[in-house]
Amino acid sequence: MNLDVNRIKQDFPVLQRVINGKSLVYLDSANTSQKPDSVISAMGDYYNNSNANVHRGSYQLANEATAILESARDKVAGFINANNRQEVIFVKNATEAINLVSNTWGRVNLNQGDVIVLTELEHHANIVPWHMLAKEKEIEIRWVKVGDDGHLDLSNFDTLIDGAKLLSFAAMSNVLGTFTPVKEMSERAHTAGAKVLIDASQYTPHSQTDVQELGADFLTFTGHKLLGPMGIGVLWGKEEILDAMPPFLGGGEMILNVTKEGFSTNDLPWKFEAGTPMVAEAAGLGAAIDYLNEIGMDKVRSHEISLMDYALTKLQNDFGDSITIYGPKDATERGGVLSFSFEGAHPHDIAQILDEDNICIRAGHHCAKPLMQVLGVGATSRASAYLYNDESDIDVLAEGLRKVRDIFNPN
Amino acid sequence: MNLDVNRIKQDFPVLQRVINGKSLVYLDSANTSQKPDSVISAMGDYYNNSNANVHRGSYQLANEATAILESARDKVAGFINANNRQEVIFVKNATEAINLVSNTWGRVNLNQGDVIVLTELEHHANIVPWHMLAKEKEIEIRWVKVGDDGHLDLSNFDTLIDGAKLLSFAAMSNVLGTFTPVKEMSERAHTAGAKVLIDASQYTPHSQTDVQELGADFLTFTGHKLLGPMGIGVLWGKEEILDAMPPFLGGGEMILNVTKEGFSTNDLPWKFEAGTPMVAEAAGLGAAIDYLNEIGMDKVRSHEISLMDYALTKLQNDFGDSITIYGPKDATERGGVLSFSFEGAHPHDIAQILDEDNICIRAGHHCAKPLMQVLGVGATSRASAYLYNDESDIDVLAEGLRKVRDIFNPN
Amino acid sequence: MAALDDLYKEIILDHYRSPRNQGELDHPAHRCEGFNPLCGDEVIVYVALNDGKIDDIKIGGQGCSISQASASMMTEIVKGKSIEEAELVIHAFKEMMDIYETELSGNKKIESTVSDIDLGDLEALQGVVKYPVRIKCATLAWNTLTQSIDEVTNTSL
Amino acid sequence: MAALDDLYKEIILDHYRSPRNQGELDHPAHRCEGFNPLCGDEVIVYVALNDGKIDDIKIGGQGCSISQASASMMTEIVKGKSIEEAELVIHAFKEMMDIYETELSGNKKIESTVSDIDLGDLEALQGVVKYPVRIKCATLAWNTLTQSIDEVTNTSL
Ligand SMILES: Cc1ncc(COP(=O)(O)O)c(C=O)c1O
Ligand SMILES: Cc1ncc(COP(=O)(O)O)c(C=O)c1O
Repeated sequence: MNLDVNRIKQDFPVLQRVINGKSLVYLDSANTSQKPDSVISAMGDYYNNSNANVHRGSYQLANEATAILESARDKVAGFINANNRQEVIFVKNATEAINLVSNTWGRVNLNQGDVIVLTELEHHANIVPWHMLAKEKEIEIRWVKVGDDGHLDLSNFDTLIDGAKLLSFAAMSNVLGTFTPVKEMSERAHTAGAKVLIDASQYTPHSQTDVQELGADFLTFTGHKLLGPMGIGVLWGKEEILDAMPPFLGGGEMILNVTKEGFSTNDLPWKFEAGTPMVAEAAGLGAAIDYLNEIGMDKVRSHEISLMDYALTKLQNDFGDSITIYGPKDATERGGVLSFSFEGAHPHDIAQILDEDNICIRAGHHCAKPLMQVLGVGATSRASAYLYNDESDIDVLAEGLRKVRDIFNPN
Repeated sequence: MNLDVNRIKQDFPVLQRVINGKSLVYLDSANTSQKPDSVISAMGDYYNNSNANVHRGSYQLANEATAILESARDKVAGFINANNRQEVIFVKNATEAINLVSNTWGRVNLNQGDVIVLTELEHHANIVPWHMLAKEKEIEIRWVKVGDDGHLDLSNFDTLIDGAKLLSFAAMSNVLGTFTPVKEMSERAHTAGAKVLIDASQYTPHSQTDVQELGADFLTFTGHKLLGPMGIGVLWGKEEILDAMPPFLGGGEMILNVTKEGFSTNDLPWKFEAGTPMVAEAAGLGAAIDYLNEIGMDKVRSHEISLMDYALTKLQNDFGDSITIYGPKDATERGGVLSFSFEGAHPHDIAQILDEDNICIRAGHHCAKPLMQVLGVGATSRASAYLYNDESDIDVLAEGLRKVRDIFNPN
Repeated sequence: MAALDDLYKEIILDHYRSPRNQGELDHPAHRCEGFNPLCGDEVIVYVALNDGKIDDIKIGGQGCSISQASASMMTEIVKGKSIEEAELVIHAFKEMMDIYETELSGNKKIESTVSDIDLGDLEALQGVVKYPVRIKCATLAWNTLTQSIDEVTNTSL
Repeated sequence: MAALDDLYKEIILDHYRSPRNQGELDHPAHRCEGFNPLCGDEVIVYVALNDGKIDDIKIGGQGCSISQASASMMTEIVKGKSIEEAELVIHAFKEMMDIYETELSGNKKIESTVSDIDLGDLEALQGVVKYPVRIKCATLAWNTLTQSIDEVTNTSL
């Protein structure tokens, strides 16, 4: 039932890396995940054997490249249980996916005085595009608050969502680890007549994702946090909504006809994929999904729960009041992300000292400055785990934190 | 002085591929180029050793990843002779680069009744974004005509450019191969008070590119035609113009500060690079530039001239009036792109028959439908060569065309 | 060249060189355009419907041998047929083609109820199935005819 | 831990734990904010200028030990200095730091004309140079002070 983490670690070349005699303890997967061999070679294989431009050629390489791209789309559609493959749009990252929606659906459907609802735990990728639109269109942004327990405070949600055109929020916080009540919020938003965008950038790597079950209108995520390559992200949207949207970027692939007078758009999904797509990255993302499916997302999730359980207990036991861990205290309510403050030491210093032992964590605002303000800090330290981490990694982390204490609080 | 093409071919793994007992004759580089080993392994090495998110971490992997990304930027800046590295923006492809300009500079600077000038030989990537803007802003698009000789007809250029705000055009046609008089047109446009965008997607792979010499305000190109990976493109712009532009996509990396009330933008180049960038692709593009620099762009160009010279002569000799070759007849006036019609056989059929012998050419409108209308055809066949092609490839192509004739004109 | 011979059968080349029912029909015949964005093929289907019957049909546009021959053969087989009969033929032809299109475009495969329809000359196009990208060429005119019929029957309702 | 000891010298930790000149200055003192978008460090520099002299200076905001200690030491060394003297110090400090910043950000290296200035306690920050990403921490307050001086001298012109 449990993951064989030792075997899994072998699949990840970078985890074999030794720096200054110390092996790598990678605890920054919420930032970007490492890639298994199968993902790296899927990309290499593509360039070594089948590289060609897609949808355009009538020779074998071009057909192979097209099949590689489109079969990756099928894998993504299956992975998130999309109704059909046309609903899966490849973009360069989750950030582009959200900007695509704000620039097309948003520009057409939101007008002066309209309301959209975000939450205080959003990543900048799900804030800044709406700020830009808000400024252009003079729309109002309302914010769902984050409570002291690290959960969204839904007590006034019906008031917030009342009259709103869109609810856009993260299914899992990249700082607190909190899983938000996606299904409930989607339903209540729909009842109020709002559309729903789910930023699943942190969610897809950690949990079985079912767009139909979650009840969203749009869902976005990014390949590089999901064992896949950088340079590829996904926008999923309901077919009838995508169909009604104007195009985003204009150029090759997304057209049916172009004259000097105008153009007409291609069918979904290509309507939103202007220019030469990232075929190698799609191959890599497809291989990442294969890898995760092979293991099973349920196992990834249960491994994570037990690992987070261990980490929460261990760090509290070892450091007591010196450590403040943010977010829900129950491992079942959170993904593999653990943000904390450590008395007397700034996150940047902590990360630097840990780096001396080849322990990789992230220090900073995690692209969630509004949330930092809520937490009343400028930055936090964040250790984030994935299927290739085990309890020994947490032990090394605790070891490293003792060194931090020795430097900053040596009494 | 000449290129050692046999040795170069060895550097490209895909060129070793044999299908149905026949080796690959790749003549579709204007569509996408093949990648040398060094490019493919630069990407693999990145994932095997240094993968991490950039600009965010304080551990060694993150520093390495940042250095890889930023040193690729330095290489690009050097390759196009940019004044400084801040002027080099990484995007996903040339299409995004042009859309970035139309969405930011265009939206701010173009208003109802304003005029922009394009040419009839543009790729859809340099047409559709302007159609979209023209519709939104009610601006006028004027077209520089293409003459019978495959060159731009500049006889009425001063009238066209008079009062225009922007001239946007390709430095080399992806259909005709024509090099356009970039420097002259830029100067005349500047004199008329227009800004100049150069779509150098086809130009950078074939010719030494010097943004200062060319005199543009913006220049765009795409990695995958330049021996680099898919999923990365470049927008270069003059610093003071980029500085004055509003941001394009909103999210991480491109901000200095975000609050619930608004945001402020980061410095160049990051202001225009929202979200996690494509680090592996940047590594690959950097390696591609190294490879080309090692060989020397002047040699690439002179090899191409002699190869095109050979091809033009050979095809005319072998097929006489049955073949119509588009574009300038003088190899020094064109890049390695050869579009043609072949009597009685449709391009798609030609490509299919050539594929049987593992010869890869492209058939279609080449994302240049307005140009197809000018040429009076629905599609052309296009063979395009690069530094790994030699005369034997042209001979095999001619051989293949004889088979086409046997099927379609067997008398 | 065995596969190529299978693709470029003499009858296909004949229809390509001498397309049947080429040209235009005047109003009130229905006009419908189809594009293949991949290769630039373009077809214009004109249909004159009368009492639910395809009285006349003409084809304009340009394209490769497969798309032109397929369009030409299509006009021959549907001309004079009732809409219902024509739809059965369309259905049967797509079934012959759809095997691969399913894979590439994810469309649900049409249910197989029409396998007994005689496609005549059109059987020559079976060789196309081995060339997945060409299926779009072979079906372009057919999809445009379908769209045309849809448009006419919807407006006349 | 040798490199770490070099980074976290006692004097740096001392300035971090007990920052000098912390707080705010009221109008008409000049207020200027600086951000390090990487790690979220934030510094607010208040300067009271009089007759071209830095009469008083205070620091607000929050950040890591390096940015806080650097800001604290900066206030000590520039307080009471003329703008010209302060600029020389800024120059000298950046020169000590800039070796790596050049590589990462492509800025032209400042010309070396100030190497004879005594930086005192600030020399303790030399260890930062081995940690390229931390250079931005060390220079944050300094860049903000530069900006502040620019803003004041430009508006008073
Ligand atoms: C002249 C020209 N411009 C723009 C492009 C678009 O490049 P990409 O598809 O990589 O965005 C191409 C190639 O397809 C081209 O040939
Ligand atoms: C919750 C959340 N949303 C969006 C993003 C943006 O992803 P990307 O940078 O790949 O666009 C991230 C990761 O950085 C994230 O954690």
